[in-house]
Amino acid sequence: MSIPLSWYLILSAALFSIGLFGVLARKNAIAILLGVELMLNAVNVNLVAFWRYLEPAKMAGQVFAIIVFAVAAAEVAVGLALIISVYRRRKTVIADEIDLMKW
Amino acid sequence: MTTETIIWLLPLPPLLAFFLIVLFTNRHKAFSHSLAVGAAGLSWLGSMLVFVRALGVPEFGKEVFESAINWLPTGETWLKIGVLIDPLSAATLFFVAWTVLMIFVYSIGYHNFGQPAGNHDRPGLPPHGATIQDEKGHKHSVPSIEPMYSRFFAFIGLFAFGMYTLVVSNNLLTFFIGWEIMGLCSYLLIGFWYGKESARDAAVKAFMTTRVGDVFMLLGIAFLYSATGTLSFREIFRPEMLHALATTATPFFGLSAAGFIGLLLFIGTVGKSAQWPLHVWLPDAMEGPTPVSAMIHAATMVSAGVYAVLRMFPLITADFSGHALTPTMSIIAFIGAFTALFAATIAVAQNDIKRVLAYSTISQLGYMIAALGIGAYVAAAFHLIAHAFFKALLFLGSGSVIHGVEHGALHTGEHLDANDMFNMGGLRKKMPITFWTFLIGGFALSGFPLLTAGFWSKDEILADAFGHGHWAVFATLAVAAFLTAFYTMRQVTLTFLGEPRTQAAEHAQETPWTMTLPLVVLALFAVGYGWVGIPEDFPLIGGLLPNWFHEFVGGTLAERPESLPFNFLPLLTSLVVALGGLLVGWLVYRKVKSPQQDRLQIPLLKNKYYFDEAYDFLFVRPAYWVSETFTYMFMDRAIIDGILHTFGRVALWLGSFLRNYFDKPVINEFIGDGTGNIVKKAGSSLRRIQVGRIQSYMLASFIVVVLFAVLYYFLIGGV
Amino acid sequence: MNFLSSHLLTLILFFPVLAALVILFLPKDEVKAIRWTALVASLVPFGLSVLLWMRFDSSASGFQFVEQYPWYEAIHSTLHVGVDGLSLTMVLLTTLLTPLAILASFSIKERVKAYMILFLLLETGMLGVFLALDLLIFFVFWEIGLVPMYFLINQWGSEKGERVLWGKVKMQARNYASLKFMIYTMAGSLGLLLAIQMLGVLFQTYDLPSLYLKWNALEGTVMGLPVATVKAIAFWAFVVAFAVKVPVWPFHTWLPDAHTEAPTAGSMILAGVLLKLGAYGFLRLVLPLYPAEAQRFAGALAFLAVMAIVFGAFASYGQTDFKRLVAYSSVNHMGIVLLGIAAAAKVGLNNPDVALNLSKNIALNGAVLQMFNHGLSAAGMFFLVGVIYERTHTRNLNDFGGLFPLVPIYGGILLFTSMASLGLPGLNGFVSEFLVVRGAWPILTVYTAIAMLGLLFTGAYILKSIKQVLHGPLNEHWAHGEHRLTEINVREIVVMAPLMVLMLMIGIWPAWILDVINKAVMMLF
Amino acid sequence: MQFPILSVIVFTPMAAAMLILLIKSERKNEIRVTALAAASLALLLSLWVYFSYDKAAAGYQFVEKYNWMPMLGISLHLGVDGMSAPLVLLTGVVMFTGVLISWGLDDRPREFFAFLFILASGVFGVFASLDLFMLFFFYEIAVFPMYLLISIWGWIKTREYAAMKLTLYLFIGSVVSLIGALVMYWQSGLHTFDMLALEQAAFSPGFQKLWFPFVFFGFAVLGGIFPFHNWSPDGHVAAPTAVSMFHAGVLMKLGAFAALRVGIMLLPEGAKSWSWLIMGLALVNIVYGAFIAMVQTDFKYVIGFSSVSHMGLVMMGFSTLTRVGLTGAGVQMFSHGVMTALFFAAVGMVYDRAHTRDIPRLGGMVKPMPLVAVAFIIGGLVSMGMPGFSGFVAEFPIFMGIWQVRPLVAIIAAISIIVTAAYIMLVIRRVFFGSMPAEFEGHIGPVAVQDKVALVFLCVIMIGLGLFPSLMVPWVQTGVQHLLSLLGGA
Repeated sequence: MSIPLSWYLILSAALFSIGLFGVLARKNAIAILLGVELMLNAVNVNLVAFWRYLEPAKMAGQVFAIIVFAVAAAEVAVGLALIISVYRRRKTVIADEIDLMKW
Repeated sequence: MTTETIIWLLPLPPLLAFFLIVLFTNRHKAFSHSLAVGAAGLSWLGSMLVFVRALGVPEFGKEVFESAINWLPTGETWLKIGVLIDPLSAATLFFVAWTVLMIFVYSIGYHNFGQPAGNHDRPGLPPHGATIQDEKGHKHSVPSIEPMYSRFFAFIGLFAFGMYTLVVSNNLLTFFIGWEIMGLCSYLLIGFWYGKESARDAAVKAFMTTRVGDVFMLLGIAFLYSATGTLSFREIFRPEMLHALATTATPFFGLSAAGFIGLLLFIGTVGKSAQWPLHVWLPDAMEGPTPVSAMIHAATMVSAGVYAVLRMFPLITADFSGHALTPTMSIIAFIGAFTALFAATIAVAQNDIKRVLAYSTISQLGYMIAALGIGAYVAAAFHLIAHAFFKALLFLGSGSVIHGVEHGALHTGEHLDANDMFNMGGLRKKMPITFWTFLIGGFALSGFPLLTAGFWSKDEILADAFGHGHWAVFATLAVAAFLTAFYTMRQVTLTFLGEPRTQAAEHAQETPWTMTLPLVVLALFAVGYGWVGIPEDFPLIGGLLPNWFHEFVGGTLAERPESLPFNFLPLLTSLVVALGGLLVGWLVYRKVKSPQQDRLQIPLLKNKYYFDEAYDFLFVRPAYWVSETFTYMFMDRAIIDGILHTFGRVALWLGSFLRNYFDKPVINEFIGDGTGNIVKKAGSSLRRIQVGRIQSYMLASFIVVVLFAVLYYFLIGGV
Repeated sequence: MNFLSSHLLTLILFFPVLAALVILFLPKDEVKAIRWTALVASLVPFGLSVLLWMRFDSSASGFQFVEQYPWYEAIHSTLHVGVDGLSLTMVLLTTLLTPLAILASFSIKERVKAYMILFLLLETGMLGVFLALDLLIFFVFWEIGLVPMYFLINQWGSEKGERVLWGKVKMQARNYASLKFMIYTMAGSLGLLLAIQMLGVLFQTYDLPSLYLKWNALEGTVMGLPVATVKAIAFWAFVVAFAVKVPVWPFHTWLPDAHTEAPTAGSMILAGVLLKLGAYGFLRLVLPLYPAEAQRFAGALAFLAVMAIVFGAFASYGQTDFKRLVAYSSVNHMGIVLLGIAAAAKVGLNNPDVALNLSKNIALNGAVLQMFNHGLSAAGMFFLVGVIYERTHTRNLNDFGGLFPLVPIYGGILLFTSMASLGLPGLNGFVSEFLVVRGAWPILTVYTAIAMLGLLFTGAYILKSIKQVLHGPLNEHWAHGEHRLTEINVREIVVMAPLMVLMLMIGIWPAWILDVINKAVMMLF
Repeated sequence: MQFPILSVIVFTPMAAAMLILLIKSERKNEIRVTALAAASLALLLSLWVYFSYDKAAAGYQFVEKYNWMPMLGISLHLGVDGMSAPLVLLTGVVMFTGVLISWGLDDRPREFFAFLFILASGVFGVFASLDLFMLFFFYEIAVFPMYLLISIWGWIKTREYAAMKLTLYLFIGSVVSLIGALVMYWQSGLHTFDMLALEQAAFSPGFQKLWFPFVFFGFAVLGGIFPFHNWSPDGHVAAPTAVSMFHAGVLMKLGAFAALRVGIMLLPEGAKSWSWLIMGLALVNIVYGAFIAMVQTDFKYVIGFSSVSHMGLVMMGFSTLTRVGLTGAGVQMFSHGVMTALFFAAVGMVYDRAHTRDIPRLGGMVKPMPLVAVAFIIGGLVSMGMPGFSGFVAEFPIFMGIWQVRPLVAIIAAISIIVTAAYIMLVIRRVFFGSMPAEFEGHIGPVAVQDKVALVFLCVIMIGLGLFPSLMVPWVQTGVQHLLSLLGGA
């Protein structure tokens, strides 16, 4: 018998936690973005694992994973674009310093 | 042309003249007066025709000339109007026609027709006279023609219409119409020279005073109409109708309907015939031109008052048993007698030649009224006509005198009151015709025995009063008669006898024929008329002529009043008073040269017992006050409008109150902005958590998630 | 012709509006054209109403020339018009006076277009009231009439004059007058409006003929109140509305102000016709709808009438303003109308007593004729005041004096008209006054007697005006120079002529009109 | 499936708004023309709807139904009955005239018209929608742009304040009634927001008594019922002309109509039991509004409070729950809409030229702008209920209705007629007549042609309706008929 499902779950949990930490702890916008990416991938791992172990007959799991990839990709694109444009104007990518909207 | 048609047409010519003059010929004087006189002539002709035909009818009292037409629709019935000539109106028509015509003619001369227009005459003032240059080049002033010549003739034309209407009408309504039209004309003619303050006031006074009477008369008519359902004399005087009226009681002073109506109508007469207490207007009315005074205020209009009572005699005496006077009648008798005496006393102290005559008119009318009061129907009618003639004569005479004196004044250029008898004297030589005619008139007035009409008529009245044992009336009238004779002689003496007292009187001269002719004609009547009414059983001459008048006019009544048995006492009395009065008057005033010497100038009499002042104080001023101060300023402006404005104020106040003390503070602040503020507060207190760091937001959400997870685990998962 | 006879009333009623529309599209500088259009247009209804008069069958009972069109189905109100002898005379009066008034206002210089339009609308408003056989329609026209009048007074009234309301608060006289007129009348009509609504709610119809029956047949309780009470209240609601319009003392104070400030033609119509609306309301609505109440409160009405007569005369006598004097005379004269009505009310419907019924008839004849007469004389008087005001620009009696020699013709006309309004026998005023007095005497003896005091003072104030204007020493101010008083001109005489002719006609031969009135009155009451 | 005219009407303005936003903001004339085109289209369509509404058939017509969120029972369900048809027409009229009036508006017309049209869509939607949810949906759409319109283009002094106030009032109101609506939704157990269905839901009397106030007064706030009327005068004063027209002319009807449609029609029992309160408050509106209007010195405040008073009459009409009363209310909604639109148009024209609304400072305006004066006078006559104008046609039945229920109230309410007459007359005189202050001499230009068109158009409507009530009353009556059947045939 090969690797049990629980290992995958632990892995993804760990990934998610790391990502979450990154998002919460880092000041650099890019780093935050990376964190987000990690969390997304953790979700993916979960999805695929559950599919493989519980219902290999259905496609839903993979479909979801692929949608998540797409969303992640779009998000990275938009996110980076925003960050770059912000950087161009304000010469910084530190989240706290971007307080234009703050009142 | 049937008699009725003629009667219908009688009043119309003067009316026509009036309209023609007003509308077309008022620029052209000759046309105007020829129109007016022509019209008067026509009516005169018609009247005489009617009169003659009336004489031709035996028992004229029974079948009279009458015709009527529908006039006012009232419910299913109609109110008819029409004309009626019965003995009374025939007689009246006779003297009216004559006097009117005479006076019309007289007016031509009086208003200086043919004289040049005055240099500075202006409408509304008597002509001042014009200065002309004769061929020799030196100028002297002559009388000038009346500026409003045409208008005068228009007015008297209208007046004549009114009088004729009144005489020929067979019902109270048209009677009243004529009555009021005359009132209007009297107003217009008294105020003819409206430039004069006195004339204006006199006009208004006359109209208002008479209107007081008229208003009551109108009520009387209304009452009569509603009581009988008709206004036609002959229908009202049907015995059963009279009986009904006499028996129905009214809530007023316990009078019978007949009595009360009679009283109301009589008040009308009091106004029109200037009886006390409504006599005050007549003397002032002398402000008008003299022809007016003669016609309106002596011969016709004031006589119309008496005529009215004569007309209504059957009604007034409806419940008159024959001896004891009814309340109404005694009131009438009292007022008449009192007026006769009272006016005579005033006349004694007047110096204005016309005012003397005015008061004598009042007094003479009182005579007639008194006579009617005691039921002396024929006597009253008799005296009415006699008086019309000689009083017209006297007035015209006085007018002629004044005219003469004015002429003299113009000549000498002195300014004096041409009416004041003390400015005259000795005119007998200057103006013979005027003098003689005036003398005749005066004697007629004072009842100079046998010759003059006045004697017979007065005597009959006295006889009547005596015969029916109305001593009080008899005595009063006797005294009045004495005074009459007295002041008449005073007037004659002061005016004509003695020597001229002024330059003007010195240069006075006789007036033109247009003025003297009427004098002569009227003088004839003033003498001759009396002879148609001499009592049969009068000593010596009695019965030489039948007592035609008594037969004729008496026939008007349902049962002809029997003529009284002759009695010497009243005859004696009238002889004494007449002759005595004349004698005393002459004796006293022979030597009087100026007012100072006149011992009768007692202030009380001169000021007519202060009646004008009293009325002014009692009625005129209060009327002003009530109108201006009370009604208008106080009631309308202050109270009623005040209330209205208060509504406005309250509304405005309410509005601003609601807005400022309720809407803004309560609704607005409290409910409206209050809510807003709460929201604001909430917002500002919540903004604290909005730090703006995404991480912190996420941390918060993370914690929340964990919490929920834990909760979930222990609550549900635990099971 | 057939169309004409079947739509005569609506033609009379709405022709002025059409004319107004036409004028609306005329260029406003074409003053002449506008004036003449207005005049001609107002003559058409007159012609039609004369035709109406000829075709009218006075002996036939009920309403004639009736037309009915749906108007407001939701509340069962229809445009229902018709005439009887009563309204016929009033229609004739209105259509007669309007052209005269328009002719009289040829002297109006500014904003002629608006003026004429308003005037024509006013005519329709007045005619509508007289013609309406539907309570709601009656009210509609009743109120509509106010608007043009308001603006006529407010815009073309005399500029001069101020009126102190209270304390320091002042108001330009004409504004004050117009507002008072409007608000007062509306406030007065409020009760009428409510009462009308109540009737409508009760019977689901506003049709007068059917209301007469239903309302009088009403029994039991209405809205929790006994019918008698409701009727009494409604009665007073009606009475107040009409009393304000008539105007009856003490609701009369708007009238002197309005008249004084209104332009000449405005006062002519105001006095000539508008006041009649109130009296007409009494005859058309109050008496038929509330016979019992009218009988109950006849005393009160008579009292008010007498107060109007007496105090109207007094107040008029107390004036120094010529126009105000004439205005108050209207109060006095309309009081006589009301007296007649009160007398009739006192007798009540189908009273067994024959004599009383006759008196009632006579009183009503008098009242209606007096309405007509006052229409003539008041209009005439106001016009004459206007004539002299246009020349002298003053209405103060003390500024005149001795004008007779300057303007003899005017003087004569003024004298004539004054006498007519004084009630001189031989002229129209007397006939109606006599009839009223005669009719009222046996019914309301004491009141009639007191009213005589008013009649007496009628003479007083008429003479006062004549004395102040025509008589007296000439006030040199008007004699020469640019103030030289000019004689009344042809146009003005043309305005007066028909009035005077009618005054004389009615005075001498009243039967021609009184017959119609009499028959109508007998059928109605 | 016939032509979906209602949805076209509803979405035309929306589309137009989008279209306008695409135009370059500089090209103002194109914007205006587009706006006018769209407005006229809407007007024409609404006219068509109005006149092709089959009175004989009555009931809801031009019905369209598209599922929108079936599982929640929400659908785009449109249709008009006799009550709403006139209001649709009214909206068309006001929209059309509003565009004409704001032709001269020069400050960012693009956005202005865009927002205005969104507003219009919302209004159309509310009047036409038969679905409770959609009604709210459009309601909010209608209310929201109001905020921007006032706060951006409004009168500088008070615009923020007024805009915020208005929004707060209206949203709070709608929230309250939303609660009621949701409760109804759950209670009915039909799982549908379709009002035709809910009408038949037959809620228990107790429930109706409890929830009616929420629904009714929630909407009535927008109807300006006392004591929640205060947003409206302030809003009027702050709003630019066209917006005031919409605001008073249509928005307030929105409230009244919604209160009728949702409150009375869905909860008839509740209406019966609460009518006394409505009547009381309405009475206060009428008299109170009139009195306050009388003492205002700001031209717009006068009109503002006068419409408070007149909306009171509408509510009063509702509260009678009688045939005539409701009919009157229905007509009054239309009549008042047109009238007050006219008023604000006139006021706007005066203000644009004199730059003051302070009545004592104005005067003599009749000379430079006679037509405006005449129009305003006609409006005034309408508002004082002068016979021959639409106001009378509307008010008279209302009063008759009150008579049937509480005569005393009728008598009290009648006072307002006099007060109204008083202040209208005073305002007319002070503003348009009298002498013109020197400061204005020569500065007062004539009014543009499109303004005249707008005024004349409105006047014609009012007079026409006044002279021929049958142009509208029958429509309303069919609606009332249905209403009464819901009320259990009163």
